[in-house]
Amino acid sequence: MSITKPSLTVLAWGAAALTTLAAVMIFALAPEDADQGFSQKIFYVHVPIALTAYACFGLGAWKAYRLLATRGERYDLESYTGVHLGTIFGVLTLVTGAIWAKASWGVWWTWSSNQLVLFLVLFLFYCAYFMLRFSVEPGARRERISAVYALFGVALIPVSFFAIRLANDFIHPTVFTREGPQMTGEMFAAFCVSWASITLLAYVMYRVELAGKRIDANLRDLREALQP
Amino acid sequence: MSSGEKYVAAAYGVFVVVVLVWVAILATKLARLERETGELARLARARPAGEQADG
Amino acid sequence: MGEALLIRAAGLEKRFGSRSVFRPLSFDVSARGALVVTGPNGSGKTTLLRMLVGLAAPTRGTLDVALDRGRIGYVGHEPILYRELTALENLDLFGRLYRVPERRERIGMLLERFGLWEARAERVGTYSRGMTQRLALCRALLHEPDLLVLDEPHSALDDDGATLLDAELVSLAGSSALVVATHEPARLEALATQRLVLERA
Amino acid sequence: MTAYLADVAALARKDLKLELRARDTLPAMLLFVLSTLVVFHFALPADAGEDAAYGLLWVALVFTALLGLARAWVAEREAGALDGLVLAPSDRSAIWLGKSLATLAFLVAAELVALPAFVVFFAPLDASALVGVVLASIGICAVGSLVSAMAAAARGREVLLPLLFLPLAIPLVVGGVGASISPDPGTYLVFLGLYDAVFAILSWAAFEYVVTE
Repeated sequence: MSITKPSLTVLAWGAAALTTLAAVMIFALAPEDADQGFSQKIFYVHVPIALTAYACFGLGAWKAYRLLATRGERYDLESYTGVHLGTIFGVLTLVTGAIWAKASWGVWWTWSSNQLVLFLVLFLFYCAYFMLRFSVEPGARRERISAVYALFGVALIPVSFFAIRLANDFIHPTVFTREGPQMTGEMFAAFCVSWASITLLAYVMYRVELAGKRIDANLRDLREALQP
Repeated sequence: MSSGEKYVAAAYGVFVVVVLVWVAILATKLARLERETGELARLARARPAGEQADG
Repeated sequence: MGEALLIRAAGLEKRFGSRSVFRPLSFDVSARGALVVTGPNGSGKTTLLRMLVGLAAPTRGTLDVALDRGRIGYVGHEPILYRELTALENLDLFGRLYRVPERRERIGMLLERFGLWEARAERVGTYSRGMTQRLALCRALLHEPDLLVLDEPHSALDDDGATLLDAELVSLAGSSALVVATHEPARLEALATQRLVLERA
Repeated sequence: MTAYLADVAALARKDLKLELRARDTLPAMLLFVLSTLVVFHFALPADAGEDAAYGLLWVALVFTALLGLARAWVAEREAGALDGLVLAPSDRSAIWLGKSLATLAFLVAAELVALPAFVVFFAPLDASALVGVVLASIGICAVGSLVSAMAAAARGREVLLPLLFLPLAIPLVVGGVGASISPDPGTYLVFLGLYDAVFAILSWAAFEYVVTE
């Protein structure tokens, strides 16, 4: 691993510390929301996870671009890991979003919540990324095709967001509207710390998973070299 | 627990569970890697000295 | 030092997943050279040739070919033609893509020379393997390439097809570079300026 | 530039010639879109509103397009013809543009049958709906040609193509349906135009990386 990157242990401890701080602020410091009550606390985990998912998809796309621009072989694993983590956080967003919808509106799913629907579309899109990746022979061709698809994903995010907002104008008159909750100072502070901790956690997971995949690749080379 | 608290617990619970599952998957991968590096180390030691030169 | 170098390869490697196809290769081919590549099946001859024409990228090492794509002719294992199009239609399409001047005359002359004139309006799908191989040679020679890369060109040809090809190679040797992968190196003995023997990695 | 367009024209003409000779894609698309519309008639409850019919028109169009896209690169995969196009000196994006235009021609031909049939079977189509169909068809063929080229390099490509294509087609369906039923179709048509611009340029730039190493 290039030395310029902060060491993994420092990051891991940082993530652990930040997460505990966030938990304390969310449940002890931040006051309960006026109308939603205690269930509003889901906001502090749901929204940061969604933002982290976007960040992971963006990282995956950036690494894919680097692969295409510089033919650097190492970017393929990085792009793959980024998209993989993005998908995990995407699923988490869907699940926590559904729980929040149940808590505040009594329904597990609502088509009028633009963000939820967007993550459903992205989930379908990025599952197809893995289907594509596992059905092409390993090699330069697979790396480039996966990279192109990852780049399309990032273009799809804003386009789908507008499509869904446009769709909501005629599929369902918006029954459940929820503009961003009005946040007091402590709430916003708790949100920021929670966001930072989840982002850092995601980066640590990214670095750990990437290291695992790199060791796998090196082992294959080693085995080939040592095989009689 | 009121229904609100149940849902909050569920949301945070899911988050923690998913992270733990991810850790578990990494752990199994680590175990596999450990076993494989062991095998490779034996293979490397078992090779006759001569052949090691051209590696 | 001989003429300018057309192809320079140093430490060339190609890896599929974890399996590398051949040991690192280094060789040069001059503008009028003729490289004959031999080696058992699976030793990577086809992979090497596909790298030379730009259809495959080396995993490691450097390869530069001082020619742009339009100046290279290639005959591979696959005929690289449309089975549902006729010989004329195939050569017309590739002639346009390669911007061949006086396309019709050039196509007529090549089909005549390779004995395909009578079958010019029939779909390539109806051709025998030998006729398809001859048409593939026409396609590769259509734009008078400066570098001709042939992957076991004699394999599907009958006797007069093979002698036809040998005559063609002799006339080309003077004006352009050749790289030929073959199991019959004897046929190209006179032409060869360099030889490369591949073994399985 | 004219040489580039000449290459694109030659490639598109080749696809039309292949189709006229083999006649295996277009007739299938025409019959498929008609039979899908008939099936939808029975699928819709008697009192279903017109909006549902428009929605189903777009489902029929998308899956008809998928039929055409599944066959898009079959001729190139036979006998390594795609290598011939990749080896040619012309810019590789011309291969994509030629294929997109040919696929668009087949899709429009299928729509020339599907739209009148829809009007007869279900509900009228106004000008904005027709413009929506045209704009969406462009987007479908631009993205579809690229995505089917990706699937062509994979095992199990018939199954893979719809999975790769449908998420990307969702915005087109939204735009198309919106243009048909919304009182203010303008925003939907603008949205479709934006989609076409963004994804056509992206496909145009990315195609080279899908067919080369």
